[in-house]
Amino acid sequence: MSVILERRPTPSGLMGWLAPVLALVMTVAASVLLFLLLGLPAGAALHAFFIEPVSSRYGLAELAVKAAPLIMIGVALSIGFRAQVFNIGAEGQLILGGIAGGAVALALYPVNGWFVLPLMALAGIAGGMGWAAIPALLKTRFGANEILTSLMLTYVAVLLLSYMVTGPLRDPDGFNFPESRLFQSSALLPRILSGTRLHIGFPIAIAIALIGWVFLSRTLLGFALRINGEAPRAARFAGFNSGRLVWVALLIGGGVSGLAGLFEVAGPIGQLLPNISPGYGFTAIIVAFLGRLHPVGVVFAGLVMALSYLGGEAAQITMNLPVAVTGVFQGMLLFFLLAADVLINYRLRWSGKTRSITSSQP
Amino acid sequence: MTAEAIHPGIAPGSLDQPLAELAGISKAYPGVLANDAIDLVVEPGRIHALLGENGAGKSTLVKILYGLLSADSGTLRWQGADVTIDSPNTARRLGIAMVFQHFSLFDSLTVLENIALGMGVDADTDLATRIEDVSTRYGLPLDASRSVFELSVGERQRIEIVRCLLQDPKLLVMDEPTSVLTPAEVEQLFVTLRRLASEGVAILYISHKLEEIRVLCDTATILRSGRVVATASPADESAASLATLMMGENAPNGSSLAVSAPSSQGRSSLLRVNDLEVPASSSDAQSLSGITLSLVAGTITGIAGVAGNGQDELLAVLTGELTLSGLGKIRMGDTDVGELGVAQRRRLGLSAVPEERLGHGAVPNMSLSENAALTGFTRRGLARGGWLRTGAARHFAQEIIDRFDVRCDGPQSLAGSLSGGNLQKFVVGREVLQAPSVLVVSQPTWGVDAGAAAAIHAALRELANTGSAVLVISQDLDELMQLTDWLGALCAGRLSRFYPTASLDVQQVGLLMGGANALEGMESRA
Amino acid sequence: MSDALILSILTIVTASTPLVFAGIGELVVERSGVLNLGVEGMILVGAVSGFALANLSGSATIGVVGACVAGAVLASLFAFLTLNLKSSQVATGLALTIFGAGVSALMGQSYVGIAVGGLPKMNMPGLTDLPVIGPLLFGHDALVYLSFALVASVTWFLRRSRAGLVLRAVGDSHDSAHALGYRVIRVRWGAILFGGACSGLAGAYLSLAYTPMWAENMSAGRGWIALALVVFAVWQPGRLLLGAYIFGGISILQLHIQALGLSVPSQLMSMLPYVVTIIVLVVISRDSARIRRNAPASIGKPFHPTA
Amino acid sequence: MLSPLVKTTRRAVLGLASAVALGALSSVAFAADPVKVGFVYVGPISDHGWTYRHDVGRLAIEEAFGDAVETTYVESVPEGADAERVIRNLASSGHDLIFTTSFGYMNPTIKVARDFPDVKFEHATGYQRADNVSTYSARFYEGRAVLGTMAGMMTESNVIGYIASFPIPEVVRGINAFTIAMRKVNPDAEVKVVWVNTWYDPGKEADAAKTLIDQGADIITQHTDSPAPLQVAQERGVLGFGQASDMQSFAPEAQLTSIIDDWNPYYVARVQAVMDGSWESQDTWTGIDDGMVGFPGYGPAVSEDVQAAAETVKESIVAGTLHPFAGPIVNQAGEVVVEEGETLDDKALLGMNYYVEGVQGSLPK
Repeated sequence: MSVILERRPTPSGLMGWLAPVLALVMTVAASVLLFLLLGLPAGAALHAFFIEPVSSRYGLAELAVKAAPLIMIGVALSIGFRAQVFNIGAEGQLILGGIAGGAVALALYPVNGWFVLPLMALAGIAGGMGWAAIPALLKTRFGANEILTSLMLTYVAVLLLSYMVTGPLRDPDGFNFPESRLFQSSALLPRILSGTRLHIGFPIAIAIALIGWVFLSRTLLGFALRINGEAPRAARFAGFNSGRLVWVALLIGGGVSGLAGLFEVAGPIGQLLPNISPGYGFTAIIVAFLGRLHPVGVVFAGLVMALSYLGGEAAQITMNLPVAVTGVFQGMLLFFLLAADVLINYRLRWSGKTRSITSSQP
Repeated sequence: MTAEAIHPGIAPGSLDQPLAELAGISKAYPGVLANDAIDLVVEPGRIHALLGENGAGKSTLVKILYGLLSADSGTLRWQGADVTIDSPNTARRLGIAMVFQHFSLFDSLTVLENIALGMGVDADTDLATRIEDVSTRYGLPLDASRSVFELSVGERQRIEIVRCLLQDPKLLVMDEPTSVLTPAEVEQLFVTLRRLASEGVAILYISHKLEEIRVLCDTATILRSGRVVATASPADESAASLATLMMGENAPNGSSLAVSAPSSQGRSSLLRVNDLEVPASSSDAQSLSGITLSLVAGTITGIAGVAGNGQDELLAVLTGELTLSGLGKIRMGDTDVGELGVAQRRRLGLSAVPEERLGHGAVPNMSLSENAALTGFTRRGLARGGWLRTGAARHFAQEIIDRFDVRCDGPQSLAGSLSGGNLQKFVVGREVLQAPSVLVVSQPTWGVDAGAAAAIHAALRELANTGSAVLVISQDLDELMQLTDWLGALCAGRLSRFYPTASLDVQQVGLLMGGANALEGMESRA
Repeated sequence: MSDALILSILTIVTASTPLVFAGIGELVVERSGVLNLGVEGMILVGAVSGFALANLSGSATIGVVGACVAGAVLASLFAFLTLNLKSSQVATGLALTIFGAGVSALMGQSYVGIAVGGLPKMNMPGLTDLPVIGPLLFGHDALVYLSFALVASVTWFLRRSRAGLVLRAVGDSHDSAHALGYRVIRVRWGAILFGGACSGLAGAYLSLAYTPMWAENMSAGRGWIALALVVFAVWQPGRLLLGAYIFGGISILQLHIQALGLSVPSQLMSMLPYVVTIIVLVVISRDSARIRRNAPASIGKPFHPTA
Repeated sequence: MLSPLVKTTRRAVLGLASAVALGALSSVAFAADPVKVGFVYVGPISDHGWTYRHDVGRLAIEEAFGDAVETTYVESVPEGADAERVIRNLASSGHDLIFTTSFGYMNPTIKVARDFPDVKFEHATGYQRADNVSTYSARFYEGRAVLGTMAGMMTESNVIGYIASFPIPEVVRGINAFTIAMRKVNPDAEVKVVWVNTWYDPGKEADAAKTLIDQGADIITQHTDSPAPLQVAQERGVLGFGQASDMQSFAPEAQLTSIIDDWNPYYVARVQAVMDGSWESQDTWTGIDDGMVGFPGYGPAVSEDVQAAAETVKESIVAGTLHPFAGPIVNQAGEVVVEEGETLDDKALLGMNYYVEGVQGSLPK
């Protein structure tokens, strides 16, 4: 007897919901094993990972703060991935958004006014788009693979930010330390929950997810992007210019990533630092796929991912778990979540036969 | 076949013994019984037709025979011994070779490498020599060092056939092999197949082209809905009687196919192409030169030719997938459309049905509603102000389904889940219902069962009757002779002159397909 | 040729070798139609395993072999998830990177701050002492020669061997390969394990030859560069070698320029390897026929056998 | 978090040695109730560099107080948005004293401290304080002066290679202190600087060391964390200095000496102060005298007269008779920036952004 996978004629809607639950159960089971192996109290560790971070108003707000950039970028990248445009340089675009938006705040300093933040947001979007425009241009004009160009440009962006904060954008009163001055008050994102750091970035991220959903399912351009991803020739046949779609996909990814970068510097950070993102642009790639490239799925995936980071911190604080254990745990959680999705398209069948060719309709 | 059926006293491998005996083969998929207790006996030295509509179970049966699928029940005997064919490798070892309708080729690899892969041997000079031998012996010229993506469809099929022949098969399975060949090539193939049969090879020939089967095959097994409905000797049957066996009561009556062509006298030309030159866009594309063409309202114009002679490029340049830089080459009425894109041309009334349904004319992983919107967003107003009108798209899809009898579970079905014929009806219906003034159709019935083909032909004729101009690019001469009013041919990127179809015979069309620009002593137009 | 120049070339060799190892493994994986973004994680696990085993056994050879095995073990996780359970290759690869970083840190906790001897350099009496070519050709550690041998073998394997042909076929069209009876899943399993072993080698090179030590996250992004280099190389082993040496060479060159005292912000100098890689890619991307012949067409697409 | 990028920042500098804030009354710890001490680390403990040394300090606290303390740490906390949450979580989970051990935690520490007046904060290398926030750092440049003296005496090629992380004042200050001391004993010697733009990448640091040796350096020193440059020095038969820890095991012959970050006495003292109720906000910037900058023994290559000279420098610094930045100091353009008899004040040291004479190349502004 062996277990074989049999392809379902149509994807199972039920499993779409059940699979993550199953994955969670399996993660818990496997991590109990892991923690026992490491000689740690499993119950307390799981409590630290999953419950503690969200057991207070403050914790929930932090979850939203952490999830906001992941959701925003995850949605934007999903749109690109659906069009088969593999922008993996969102981190670089985020950084450029931070630099451009932050530079506007610093250029206007100490001017306060309602217009400061909108200008910064526009600059952030433009910065991210500008950075994404390079791979777009190189792909459409020269056929250069965007995976390589967008990744390499991320390294360039990191160094550019380092240059900016040690050079042109350095705080003039900051003893030449590598950071900008603190932004003026009107250059900071409004907080929406007193006593927490929850800023308008989170509702905007949710709004972006909804807009992304509507965009993909209801607009002609979103339709064109999906067709381009599924069948590029069909997209040309329908009359959509594939070069233009590459531009659109990259500019959406870049613009939203840039805005997310601006939200980081104008939100929880409040100034430019050499390190404005702990890798949101890369983590968002996982978030996008974990959310099955669907904007609504991305919201859940972003929250789960954010929770796993907060849980890792909580586990360190309450149990003195090394951060390495967090990485192992996180990897396991992701593996189970990704693996469980197989049940959407396949069903498990016990088979007495030795052969296990899976098959579907001829 | 059961054990009792073994003839005592006959040693395995004896000439009088059947080569392969399939008995009680059944295969079920969720919701479908694809093969229902099928018995089939194939004898050496005979050409055996397997006849049936798409979905009748032919493909499933031969895939079981070739080891790609396992049967749920039933037995298989090979030269008198029970065998289990669990993989194509086993099948090949037994001496079964197969030419698929959808080629199993690797675009980026060379002909030599492709053949080596199909045979499980090294891609060395020895093999190259053998390829050359076989291809000259059977008249199938091939350059072994070229990459597949550079080759025409016809050449690609040759790879598949040569690959099979190199294995000295005892049984050769061929799935719809002639649809990509010229009449002369078909003749050559038949000569090859008969020769193979005379050498003792059994040939299992899958087709729905009744005329071919009558000419070629010794025996025919006819499948319908997964069951064997008859075994016949094709030479003794008429095409009509075979059709009836194949389709049951659904068989179309022949009259709808024979619509008389209206005269084009005094009608306006809706699309004119004037001395068009298109350089090849890449090394695997065909250049077009001196293309001159006029599509007249109310008529169906046909372009014959073997795939790879510029059909794809011609379709692309007519639809606007390939735009021109420069004016004066393509006009619709008074409008020069050479520089316009697909959507703009469609708005002006130029629609098209490309050759490849999956991935070009339709998106397999999208619903029929979305596929309806794929081209319908312009002329049917399924998009307004950048928004997709999903409700309207669903209605349009439903309309297509109703009007063209597309068998599916409704507008939400994925295009990829439809059978070839049904999807083609959907794609053609989608374009026809947009009432284009000019419709360009490439290979309208390739891989489509006879019932669907008849429906598609009728729809095209009906469209022409309403005053539209239809251009049919096809490799199927029967279809072109039956359907079109005017006929020309495309060869190596050059277009011949056009002749009234009624005045041509198959040999004359063959000449045009072979590169003749004009036929002597006949009335023609560009 | 001055001694300093010879030594600089040796520095470039050391900087490029881990990229060659990780890159050649990923190249084979991608040629089979699979995109494994977990290279960084596999390098790290290889590095710590190699270091730990060399430390425990006192034999660098055991360390190197152990690193290969460890890389392959981690890769098998990826293979099982993506091939057997059809999970997304991109996401699974990224998760593997997170997982690998965590596992390596956990494994390496007791090896921080410990020194090992490292891999000895070749010393062929008579040859290594030759002027100029002696140190250039005969003065490296064994893994450097292995990296060249590996590139040559993979070139031969892909171009000339039957198994290599099957691998390329699977990467070009898994459906066709399946239709011809090739075991797509099995071929890809093999390729992924090989890729994991190569990443493990790259890790062993880091922790035993490049800088003989273990420290958390010591690969410092080299797995990602290796991934980019595979694209850069248009999936050809020879070009991968070239790309790795261009990247390594520019990285060292910019350090030399800095040491000479050029007055350019150091961040801009550090950008050079990335920028040059992009520029060279743009130049070579114009040859679309080459890309067509070598790019694995089915890369990243899940294989659902439909017999 | 997933990132193929090398962390670009990490700590930075010290604190201003003036302006002591008014001490707040500290809470008195009850004997039965252990004092909870939290640490926020920028890297993993196993970086064998900066973070590792702080964790050694944490273990010293446990060692010193046993059951009377409870320590907690959070590793690899990115500077940026995450730092504030971690610090806040520590503050709200009953910690009495929290060490935030990187420069980039300055603003988050100040923000959180405002909301937790009863919790004491200690921020390393920053310059902002509050009633419940102290700053502390080590005068590493004093150590650099010792190394510079040794290098100046021992170099034969008169080229010293300096591997630098990021162009920030702390690193520039180290380069200058080293160079000034070196030129005092050997006016012909010069320093070549290579910036690797990372605190930690063993491979890149090794490459930089090799590059510098290829360009004639016979002594290597570094302001990055890994022992890789010293390993290279050992292999190439040149000399070098360790960083943060004693790295002798990586380079038994090559290591001349090392600068050791020794936070143990300070950490123990501050915990003691909390227990005593004597904790006050203050700025600590001490060096060799308080032992915050320590040295292991000398390597085998160091001759007795070099040892003697190094010891003299140490003693003079401790005695206050020698300041590494005492005039005359000449910048690269040959202009005197500090006159004879004057000494750079802490504020000028804090923001140093120029090279002194003897450093090759120029520091881009």
